[in-house]
Parts: sequence; structure tokens; C-alpha cells
Amino acid sequence: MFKKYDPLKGKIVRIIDDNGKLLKGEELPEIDNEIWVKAMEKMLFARQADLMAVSFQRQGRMFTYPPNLGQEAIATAVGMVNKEEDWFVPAFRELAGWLAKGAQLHEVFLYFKGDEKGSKFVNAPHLLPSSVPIASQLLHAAGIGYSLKYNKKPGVVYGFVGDGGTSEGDFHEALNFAGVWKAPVIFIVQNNQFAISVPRQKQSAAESLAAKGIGYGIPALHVDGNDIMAMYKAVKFAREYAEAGNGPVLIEAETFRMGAHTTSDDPTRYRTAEMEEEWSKKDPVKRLRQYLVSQKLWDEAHEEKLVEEYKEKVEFEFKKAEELYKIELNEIFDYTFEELPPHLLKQKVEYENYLHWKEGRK
Amino acid sequence: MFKKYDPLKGKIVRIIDDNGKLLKGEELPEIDNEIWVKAMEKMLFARQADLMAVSFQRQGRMFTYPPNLGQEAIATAVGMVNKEEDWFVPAFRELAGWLAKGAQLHEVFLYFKGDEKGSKFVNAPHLLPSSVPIASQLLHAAGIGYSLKYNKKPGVVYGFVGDGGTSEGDFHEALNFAGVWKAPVIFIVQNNQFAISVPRQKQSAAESLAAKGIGYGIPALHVDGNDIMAMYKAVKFAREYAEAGNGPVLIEAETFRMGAHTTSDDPTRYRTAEMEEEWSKKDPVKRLRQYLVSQKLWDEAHEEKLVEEYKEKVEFEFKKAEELYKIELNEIFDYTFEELPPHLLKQKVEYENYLHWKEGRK
Amino acid sequence: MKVMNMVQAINDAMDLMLKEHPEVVMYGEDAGVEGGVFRVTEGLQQKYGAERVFDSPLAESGIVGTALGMAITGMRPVVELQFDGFTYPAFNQIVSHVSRFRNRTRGKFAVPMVIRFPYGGGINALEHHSERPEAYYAHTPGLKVVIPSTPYDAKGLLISAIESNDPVIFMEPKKIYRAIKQEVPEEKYSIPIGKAMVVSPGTDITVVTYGAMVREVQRAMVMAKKEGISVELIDLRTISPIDRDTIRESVAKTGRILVVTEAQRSFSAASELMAITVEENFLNLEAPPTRLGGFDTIIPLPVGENFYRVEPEQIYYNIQKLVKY
Amino acid sequence: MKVMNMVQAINDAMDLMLKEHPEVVMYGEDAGVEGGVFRVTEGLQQKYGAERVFDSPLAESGIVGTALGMAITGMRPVVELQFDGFTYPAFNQIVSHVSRFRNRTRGKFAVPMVIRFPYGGGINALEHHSERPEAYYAHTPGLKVVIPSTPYDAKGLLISAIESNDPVIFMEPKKIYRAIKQEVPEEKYSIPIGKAMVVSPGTDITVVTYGAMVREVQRAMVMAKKEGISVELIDLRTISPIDRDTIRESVAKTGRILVVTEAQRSFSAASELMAITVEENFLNLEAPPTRLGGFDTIIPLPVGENFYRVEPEQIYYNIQKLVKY
Ligand SMILES: Cc1ncc(C[n+]2csc(CCOP(=O)(O)OP(=O)(O)O)c2C)c(N)n1
Ligand SMILES: Cc1ncc(C[n+]2csc(CCOP(=O)(O)OP(=O)(O)O)c2C)c(N)n1
Ligand SMILES: [Mg+2]
Ligand SMILES: [Mg+2]
Repeated sequence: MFKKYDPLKGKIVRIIDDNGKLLKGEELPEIDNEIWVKAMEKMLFARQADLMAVSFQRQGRMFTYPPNLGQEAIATAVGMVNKEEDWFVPAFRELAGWLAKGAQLHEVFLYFKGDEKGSKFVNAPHLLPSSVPIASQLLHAAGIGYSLKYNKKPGVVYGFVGDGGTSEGDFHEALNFAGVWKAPVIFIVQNNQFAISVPRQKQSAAESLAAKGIGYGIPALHVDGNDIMAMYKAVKFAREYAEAGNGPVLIEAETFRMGAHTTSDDPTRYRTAEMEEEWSKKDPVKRLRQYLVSQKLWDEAHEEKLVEEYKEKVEFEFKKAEELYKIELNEIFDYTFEELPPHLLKQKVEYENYLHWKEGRK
Repeated sequence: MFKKYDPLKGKIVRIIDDNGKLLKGEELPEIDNEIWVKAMEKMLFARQADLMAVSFQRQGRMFTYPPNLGQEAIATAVGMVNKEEDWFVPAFRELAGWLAKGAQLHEVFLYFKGDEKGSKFVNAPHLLPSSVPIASQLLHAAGIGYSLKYNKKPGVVYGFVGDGGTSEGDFHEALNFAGVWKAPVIFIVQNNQFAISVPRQKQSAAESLAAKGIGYGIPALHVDGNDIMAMYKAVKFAREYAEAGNGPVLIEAETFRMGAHTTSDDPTRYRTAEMEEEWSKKDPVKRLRQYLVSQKLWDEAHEEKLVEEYKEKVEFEFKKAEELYKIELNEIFDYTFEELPPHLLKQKVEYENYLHWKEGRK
Repeated sequence: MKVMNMVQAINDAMDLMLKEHPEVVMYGEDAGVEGGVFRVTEGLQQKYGAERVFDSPLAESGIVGTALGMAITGMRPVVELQFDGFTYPAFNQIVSHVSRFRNRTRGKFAVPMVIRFPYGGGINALEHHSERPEAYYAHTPGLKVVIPSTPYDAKGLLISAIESNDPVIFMEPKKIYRAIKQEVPEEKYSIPIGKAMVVSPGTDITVVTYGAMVREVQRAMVMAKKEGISVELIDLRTISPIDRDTIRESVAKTGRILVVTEAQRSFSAASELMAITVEENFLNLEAPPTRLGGFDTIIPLPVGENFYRVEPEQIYYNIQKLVKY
Repeated sequence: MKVMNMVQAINDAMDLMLKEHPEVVMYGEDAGVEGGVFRVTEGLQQKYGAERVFDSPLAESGIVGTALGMAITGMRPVVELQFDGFTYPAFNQIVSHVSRFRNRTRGKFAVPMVIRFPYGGGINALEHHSERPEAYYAHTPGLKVVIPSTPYDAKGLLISAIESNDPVIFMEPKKIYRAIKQEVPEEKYSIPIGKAMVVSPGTDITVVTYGAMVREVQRAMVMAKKEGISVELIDLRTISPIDRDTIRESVAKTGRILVVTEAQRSFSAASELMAITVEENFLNLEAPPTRLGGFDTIIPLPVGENFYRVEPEQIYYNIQKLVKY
């Protein structure tokens, strides 16, 4: 696969076209068509959650949130390939992947409402929290890769980063360490064309981000990230390659953030309506839908019904997040160290004395 | 030239063989043979200074020193190509280059005796001091490149780093910034096979370090760094390319540190005598000598006489360093800021009071 | 005079400096086209061109390290790091190079550059967006560290910073970026780095603070005044080097000092201010120098910020305790 | 018992830990084949194999960041950074992740890792090889910071550090790596993190210090003793969290405190110790708490180190001044 789709020769992995039609010379992955139906459901659910998150934020019920709109195929494909033993190391824009890995939606909401409980992912032992300092998480992915290898455990690590993140020193160091260690890590660059307002071309003079792999001896694939079949194929291949002990793989997934960078961003300041329209034609949900419809596996009525269900589910999860959203003073102190050291106890007691005084003044 | 010697195709720029003979299919650079005689003199002088530095250190007259032995062709070639308007951004193992750029040898000795005056290079306005934190200096090189471009000044920047240094995040960020800015910077990796004890293969799984250029859209040359003609050709080409506004160039100069990492290092702990012997056949001084002898431009007697002269010169410069080696309390305080702030004045005065008291006790 | 908030005042300072000094350039992540995520550089690229005000790749060490290269070759870069928490990837460049180049080269190369970034808590932000890193930089010899508390000060201090031949870390309290409006002269003026300001004189106790906490202390002072307590409020303005004289004179008069910071309290600017006080005023002290700051815990996400944030009532609580001591 | 210097004692601790805990691995630049530039890991790769003790690429952020990945998946990495001055490229990983992962995930992921490095001045080294970065790390919530002063302590503290479920910054005073020899038990023992030690009791003045300065203070104490001054010497051992109790009790008795550090003095561990003293002992103080440390200048190269280094006579000078106060 690395030969057929050599990114240094400008090759891109793509299986279906913008209208969901199989491309000439390509083959569908050999899996049951039912699996694409499931994938469609997962993408739709993630999209629904994402859209509603933005509106919750607008209603003032949540703080900053980074929309995934348009990028859902990537993390969904990873979720399809993922096995329980694999580790998922997020950047912050892979909602569908977190859900696939076991995150509960209300935890995600809690996190973006600004509550640490939302990073615990109690049902997802192999899921790391969002990583805010760009690209820093890739080193954790490389270290987990070493850990798996050292402990002779099965599984691989998926490490996510954005196009902007490829400029950080930690991106470099992570790929280099993983390369030297032949660690089972799949680095996935979600190239959504922008880092906030900064376009991909201002980020690096490299022709493609996949090209960066060669600097670390890491084979790379440049993939149409809005083609879930291509993503599935690439990630599945990479997983087998990495798990077999061949070392890491770099995947550049070409996509587009159809929404704002976060709810505090205004994309009209830095990109044109034409560009947005151009990319909306490549919407990954639309493409898979068209494929499924052509296979008679999907229809509009079914989708409408599903979306209604999803809305309720999301609403339910959000309410749950709202109920859980609170904190006691203890929680601020209890996790800095395994045991509360004396100086922190002193600070807590002093603060409680103040609260007591304050209470008394009322 | 980038096409003929494509590092991704395993090509290496090499003009003369290990015995100083022109290789088939190659051409000598079109310059007067006399220039090679001068280059030979410069290499010999740098080598003499280097060898004596090690022995001064052994005598306890200098602290840590990083020998250049075996790597002299690289910085000498850069010195040959260098123009006054160019900037030289060292790592710490480019003695011949510093001298070419205007450093006085006694300054170099002062620096390695641990005296800040040795980083001032009073006759070399475009020479930066050694940079101890590995690879950090390459960002300065990129910034100077921007500065030249912004101010529409002529000239290029030579930024040096070792093979080990290519693993640092700053290496990545520097090449990436320079690439995006199309800044006139020539990045020169002295790949001397080791970073202290760590061999090149443990540093990166990349097939060559030159291969890293493509990740930044920077054309690269992989050069036999012990072949001064190849180095000259590569650097000259790179200089023209960069100065013409085409952006940076990456040069991997393949070489070998024939001495220890520094005077506190013992290479027998991590490399074999065979390896050392193998590389001694490629000694750059030997290779150029053989070429010059074959051209009847050089002979043993001449060299012996020169070396005697050089020894005296080096001895003289070292004595000068020893004379200058001293510091007054003021000098510690005077350069932290442009003007001495009150708190530092207070600290100085308090310290002087102590010194006064101490004096009084004797 | 024009009424400006701090964002406008900083923008105005940069505008003036770009106009006056051709060697000034500005860059950072999203600092060009977009004008920065807080819009502090808004309009400057449009006015001065993309050679002088521009977007950089997403790499903080890169931003600071390249700026050093510019600074030592005669330029005056003013770089923006996007948030306080994203200054750490640049730590090595700041601490190992920016602060040292002058000394290392015995004055051959000066480093006239400014590193600006939004500072501190209070905006319900994600993790790493509410950091108070002043102690890290103040502990580093060779850096000047400035935190303004008003639009007027921000403009005057930033002009001094840009014209300084030493590197300046310029932290902008993001909580009050748009919260305080004030008349600010449109022309150039400067406020000296290294001088604190007595915001309001008083006799019973000295309160030293800076940045967004100045306003919080002022709120506490309203409560104190009701109880007849006269507070002398000092706005430090420059965290390093600290203006020891102003503090000494004030504590000599009041005999009491409360230091209020947003930052976690240990090994902090508050610790330093307490140390200075005992060095300078040991014999004047009528109560123990006291500090009030964040806990030495990880800074909480918004749900816990209320506990972590020092509030006016808490400042007053400490003032009255000290006065009663 | 065997006579060991600090290098041997640390090596011995690591040897024991590698033997006892299969989840312990060690790596860093030159830490494998070569055994580290100070030979602290010498022989360990030969004994435990290159999967457990190995050379890493030259990248400190990489070393620390990957170790975090190991630590949260059940391993106990002990990484070596080559020198104090080369911890700064890893600053972001240390401050933004290592210290916070437990809190961020509400205890789901602990970070049992140790970051070791040679610390401090006094070996006539190049620039960046004589740093004293303890205040940076001590100011960072979520880290424990340890500096031993003897071979015995180094072994016992490192064993505690490796077995701790919290990240520990372990700084090794390189000046005394081989300078002090001492009987050290060959078996396992541990010294608790967070506890200071009264090295020698006294009544006139408390001197608090740590690391290589303990020996310098002891030299000053010889001079003090001649003049009949009784010094209580406290070795802090753990810089953060500071053992306030031991300091309070001592100063309650002596009424005087001198803090001695190698590091530059402002915004430092010395500042914190002075702040703690006024918080804990305000009413006991008979003289101003005083600090003696490096200047707030760039740390000089060897030619100037004599001026910068705190010397025994200077410590004595301050002791006698304080006692006379
Ligand atoms: C170290 C660091 N610097 C800056 C930021 C601020 N920031 C948050 S997201 C972002 C852009 C990220 O772009 P990209 O990597 O392409 O990911 P995308 O947001 O497009 O998914 C920036 C600059 C940060 N979070 N961390
Ligand atoms: C950031 C940083 N980490 C570690 C060191 C310690 N150190 C000094 S030289 C060196 C090896 C450098 O290897 P390389 O880049 O190959 O250059 P060479 O010494 O071979 O010329 C190391 C690890 C340093 N100076 N800076
Ligand atoms: Mg992006
Ligand atoms: Mg090398």
C-alpha cells in the first residue's frame, strides 16, 4: 500500500468520489456493507452531538467548544479499526473517536463546560483526555507505544494532531522517538486546511504533511480524510503494519473544518465562502450517504428518524452533564498529589476559615 | 545540482576519492588551484590549534574543549565561500569557520577557558558565539535570515548543527520557519556519526539526515564532508541558490569526529578501533594533501615548516588568552541589562562590603 | 483624548511604534490576518503590510528563537504568544538565550525584543489558558517582566518595552482586556519600567498587587473604608526588577503589608515581596507580612475557578485581620 | 556497609529498583552504553539489558514526554537529563503535563516518574552546565522537588522518588558527586520526601540550606564555633513541598534564620523560606530573616564563578552579623 500510494509521488488514497461512487482502479474494503451503515450512524450521531454542542454553547450553557463538522470520517474510521487493547491519544477534535473508544457524551460536555470530571472517561481506560498544548500529546503516544512493546502487550496507539500541530517541536520529537523505537503508533494528522486562521501553506513549505514521514524513516499515507472508505483502508493497513512490529505510520488525512475553529472564532475573517462551498461538496457524511443510498441501504426517512432519536439522546446526555456540573473544595486539592501534603492542607483550612467568616457576615 | 545529487535517491556529493584523486564523472570546481593551497593552509592551522587546545586542556590550562579533528574540511569550505555580509551561526565544533569569519584564536581559547570575553569576537561582527543548548541556534539563524530579507541586505546565514542536534524540536522549527519564510539560510548538519556516545542510527530512523529537508520543502544535499572540494561545491551552490531568493538549503556533511567528544570524553567506551581506522583513511587533510602533492603544489618539507610556524602562532595566541583571562566584579553585573538596576547595585555593594570585611580579617 | 480599553491601548502603542520605528515587526500565531485571537493586533497588518505584521507557524520556540535572531541584527521584534500557558514551549529560548545574549557576548549583541501574551485567569477558559507564569520569568536574570493594570499603563509601558534595549516579558491581564475603559492620550508617552505606582495613599496597611488584581483590591478597599481602614494601594507594574523603594517607603509608614497575586503562592512573586519586606522593613513591622494568592494546586477549570480566584471579600478579610493583629 | 560516593549511591539505588520493579526503565542521552556523562547509570544496561536502560535521541522534551506516556500505562520511568540547563527544552512537558496528569484526569492516570539531572555549579563547566533551576520546578504545583546532600540521603531519597506515585524532580549536586564518601547500606532503605533534617542542633541561629551548600555551611560553622556561636543546621532535602514544621520549630528556638542557596536569590527558594519564616515565626524573630545566594545576574563562566559562588567565609560573615543584630 505504501508503494501504490507513495505520497512523495503525489498519490492520495481515495476510494469513493465526492458523490459516493467507487473510483476507477480502486476496490472497496472487503467488509460487510452493514458495517458502512453502522459507520454512517456513528458519524451522524457524532455530528448531531457536535451541532448541538455548538448551540448549547450559544445558549451560554457551555464554554468554548471546537466543532468537528466535516471531519467526522477520520475519527469514525479509526473507531471502526480500533480494538479494545488500542490506545487513543486525542488532540481535541476527534469526538467520534472518543465515543467509539468508550467516552460517554456527558463526560465530553462536562469537559467543555470546564469540569475536570469530564476528562476521566470512566468507561474508557485506554482513552487519554484532550491535550490542549498543541502536539505535546504525540510524545505521550510514542511513550505508550514503547510501553506496549516493552510489556509485550498487543495493540497500537492512535496519536492525533492537526495540520498546525505539525509545526511544533514535539511533533518532530514524537515521530523521531517512535521511529527509532519502532513503536506501534499511528500518527494521524487531521489536515483541515487551517490552524485557527492560518492556512496550511503558511504552516510549512512542505508539499504535503505526509512527506514529513521520511525524515523519521516512517512510511506515510496521504489520505482523503473525507472518504471514510479510504480512511478505513489506510488505518486498517497501518494498524496491521504497526502491530506486526514494523514501527509507526504517519497518515495525513486531508479534510476541512466546516465550522469555526471554536465557538469563539469567526471564520469569515480568514476564508472565503467559495472555499467553504467547494469543501461542502466533499462532506464525508454526504459522500457515505450517497454510497449507501446507491446500495439501497439507506433512505431519507430512516435518517430523519435516527436524527430525532439522536437529538433526544444528546439532550439527555447534556442534561446529565448539567446535573453533574459542580465541584467541592476538596476536589481542587485532592488530585495534585496522591496524598494531600501539609502545605496544601494548611491552605485549604485557611480558605475554609475565610468561607466561614464570610458566611458569618451575611 | 539538487537533481544530480538527489539524497532521496541515495546520491552523495563527492569529487575526490580517499586518496585525493578526481572521481570519474565529476569535475573540479572551477577555481584556481592556488585556492586549494590556501584552503590546505587554513585546515592545517585549524588542526594545529585544535590539537594544541587538547594538550593545553590536558595540562590543566583550559577547561572542556570539543576537538574538531577530522571535521575541518566542512567549516573550511564554508569559510572559503563566505562573504563578509554573511552570518555565521555556530554550534560549537567549527573552529576553522570561526577563524575564517574573523574570530581571533585567543578569543576562542578564552571562551574555552571559561571567560565571556571569548564570545565577543571583536573583529567579527557577523559571528555568533558558540551555542551550547543543542540546535537552539538554528532558530537564531532563521531569524537572521528573515532580518536580511526584511532589510533587503545581501548575504546568507550559515547555521550549524550536529547529527544529534537534528533530533531536537528546535531543529524542526528552525527549518520549518526558514522554509516558510524562504529565508536565505544554509543549514549545515555536521554528521560526525556520534552525539557523544550515541551513534547516528540510534538518533533517527531516517535513511539520511538530508532526507529531512523534504519535510520543510527545503532542497537538500548529502555531501562527503571530508572532501573539501565537494563541500566547497555544495556550499557555493547553496549560497547562490539562497541569495537569489530561493530559500534555505539543507546540507548533510558526512564526516567523523576523530577525537573525543570533548576533553572529558573517552570514545573507547562506545566505538571500535576499526571504525576509527576506517575513517582515518578519509581524513580530509590527508585527502587534500594528496591532491595537492599530485598537482606538485605541496610537499612534506613545506608542510613541516608551516606547522612549525603555526605552532608558534598558536602558542602566542594561547599566551595572550592567559594574559587576558581575568575578571572584575563589575563585569559580572554590567551585562545583565543595559543599565544596572537598583537591586543588582545593592547586591554588588553588599558583596563588596563582605569582601572588605574579609580583607580586614586577614 | 480617546476612551480606550486595554486591547485598544495596546494596539495603539503598537501602531505608534510600527509607525516610528521601521525596525519593529510583529508576529505570532494568528497575529497577522486575523489580528490575534483577542484582536490585539487587529488592523496592523492591513496598515503596515505582511512583512511587518504576520502569522507565524504554530511553534512558540520558533517564534521566540527567530525573534532573537532578528533582535541581534538590529530589528525590534514584538512577538505574541497566544496564551500564558503556551509560553512554556519557548521556555528554553527565553531562559537560555533571550535573557543571556547580551551578557554572553559582553554587550556585543543586545536583544531589544518584547514577548507579549494574554495573562491570568477569570475568563472561563480551557486548561492552560489561565496561567500565571510571572514567577518563572521574574526568577530569570536578564528579563524585565511587566504586567499593566489599566489601558493607560498598558500603552505607556508597552512603548517603554518596545524601546527598551533589553528583552521584556509583557503580560496582559486578559480578564480586564475590555473591562476597563479610560481616557488615553493618542500621542506617544511612556511609563518607566521598574517603577511601581502608589495608586492611592493610605496609612494603616500597604497592599501590593498588580494586573487584574488591582481592581479587586480596590473593591476590597471600599469595604475597608466603611470600617475606617486606610489602605495604601501599590500597583507594582513591573514584577522584575521590583521597585523596592516604593514598597519600603510605604511599609515604613503603614507597618503592615498584604501581597495579593493571582498566581499560586509558593516560590512566587508574593514570596519575593515578603522577603523584600523583611529585608527592608524588619523594624517597622507591626504585623506579619502576609500573602494572598492562588492555592498551590493545579489551576482548576472554570467549575472550580470560584474557589481558586482571590475575591474582594477575601482581600478585605485579610486586610482587617492584619489591621487588628 | 560499603563506602560510597554519591554517584555510586545513586547507581546503587537504581540497581535495586531495576531489580525489584520490572516496570522501572531508565533512559536519557548517553545513559545506556556509556552510563551517562557522569557515569551515574554505569553498568546498568549491561546488567538489565537495552530494553530497560538505554540511550535516547537528543531531545529533552521527547525524553520527558515519552516517559509520561510510559508512566500512565503502568511503568516507572526514571529519565536522566544531561545537565540542569538542558531541562528547559522539556519545560512544557514537565509543567503542562507531568505535573498535571493526575489532577486533569481526577486520579485516573498517575504519573510515577522521576526526572534526574546533575545540578548546580562548581565544576568549572561551560555555560548552561551550572544552573540552579529548583525554583522553577518548586513553583510548579504537582511536582516534588528533591536535592540530596550526601550519598546516604541520595540513595534513600531516590528510592522514595522511584517508588512515589507522584512525579519527582531529582536534582543531583554535581559538585559533590564524588567529593563526599560515606558508609551506605547495600540493602534497600528509604528517606521520606517532604521531611527536612536537622543536621546539627544549635541555639543561636538557624541556617537552612540544601545540596552542595550543606558542606559549605558546615565549613562556616567551624568558624562560628570558634567565636562561640551555636548554629542549628537544617538540610531541607526536599525543596517542595517544604517541611514547614522543622523550620518553625528551629526558628522558634533560635529566633534567627539564614537561608543559603546556590541559586540566584530573587523569586527563589530562599524567598519562599523567608516568607514561610515570617508566616510561622513572626513573633519569635530577633533579627531579620536573611538570604544568601547567587546574584541575580547571569551565572558567570568559570572565570567569574569565584565571585558568584557563596563561600564558607561569606556564610560566616552573615551568621555573625545576624547573631550580633
Ligand atoms: C502550544 C500551543 N500553542 C497555541 C495554542 C492555541 N491554539 C489552540 S488550537 C490552535 C490551532 C491548532 O491548529 P491545528 O493543529 O491545525 O488543529 P485544528 O484546530 O485545525 O484542528 C492554536 C494555535 C495551543 N493550544 N497550544
Ligand atoms: C539541549 C542540550 N541537551 C544536551 C546537551 C549536552 N550535549 C552536549 S554536546 C551533545 C552531543 C551533540 O551531538 P551532535 O549534535 O551530534 O554534535 P557533535 O558533538 O557530534 O558535534 C550533548 C548531548 C546540550 N548541550 N544541549
Ligand atoms: Mg487545522
Ligand atoms: Mg555528532
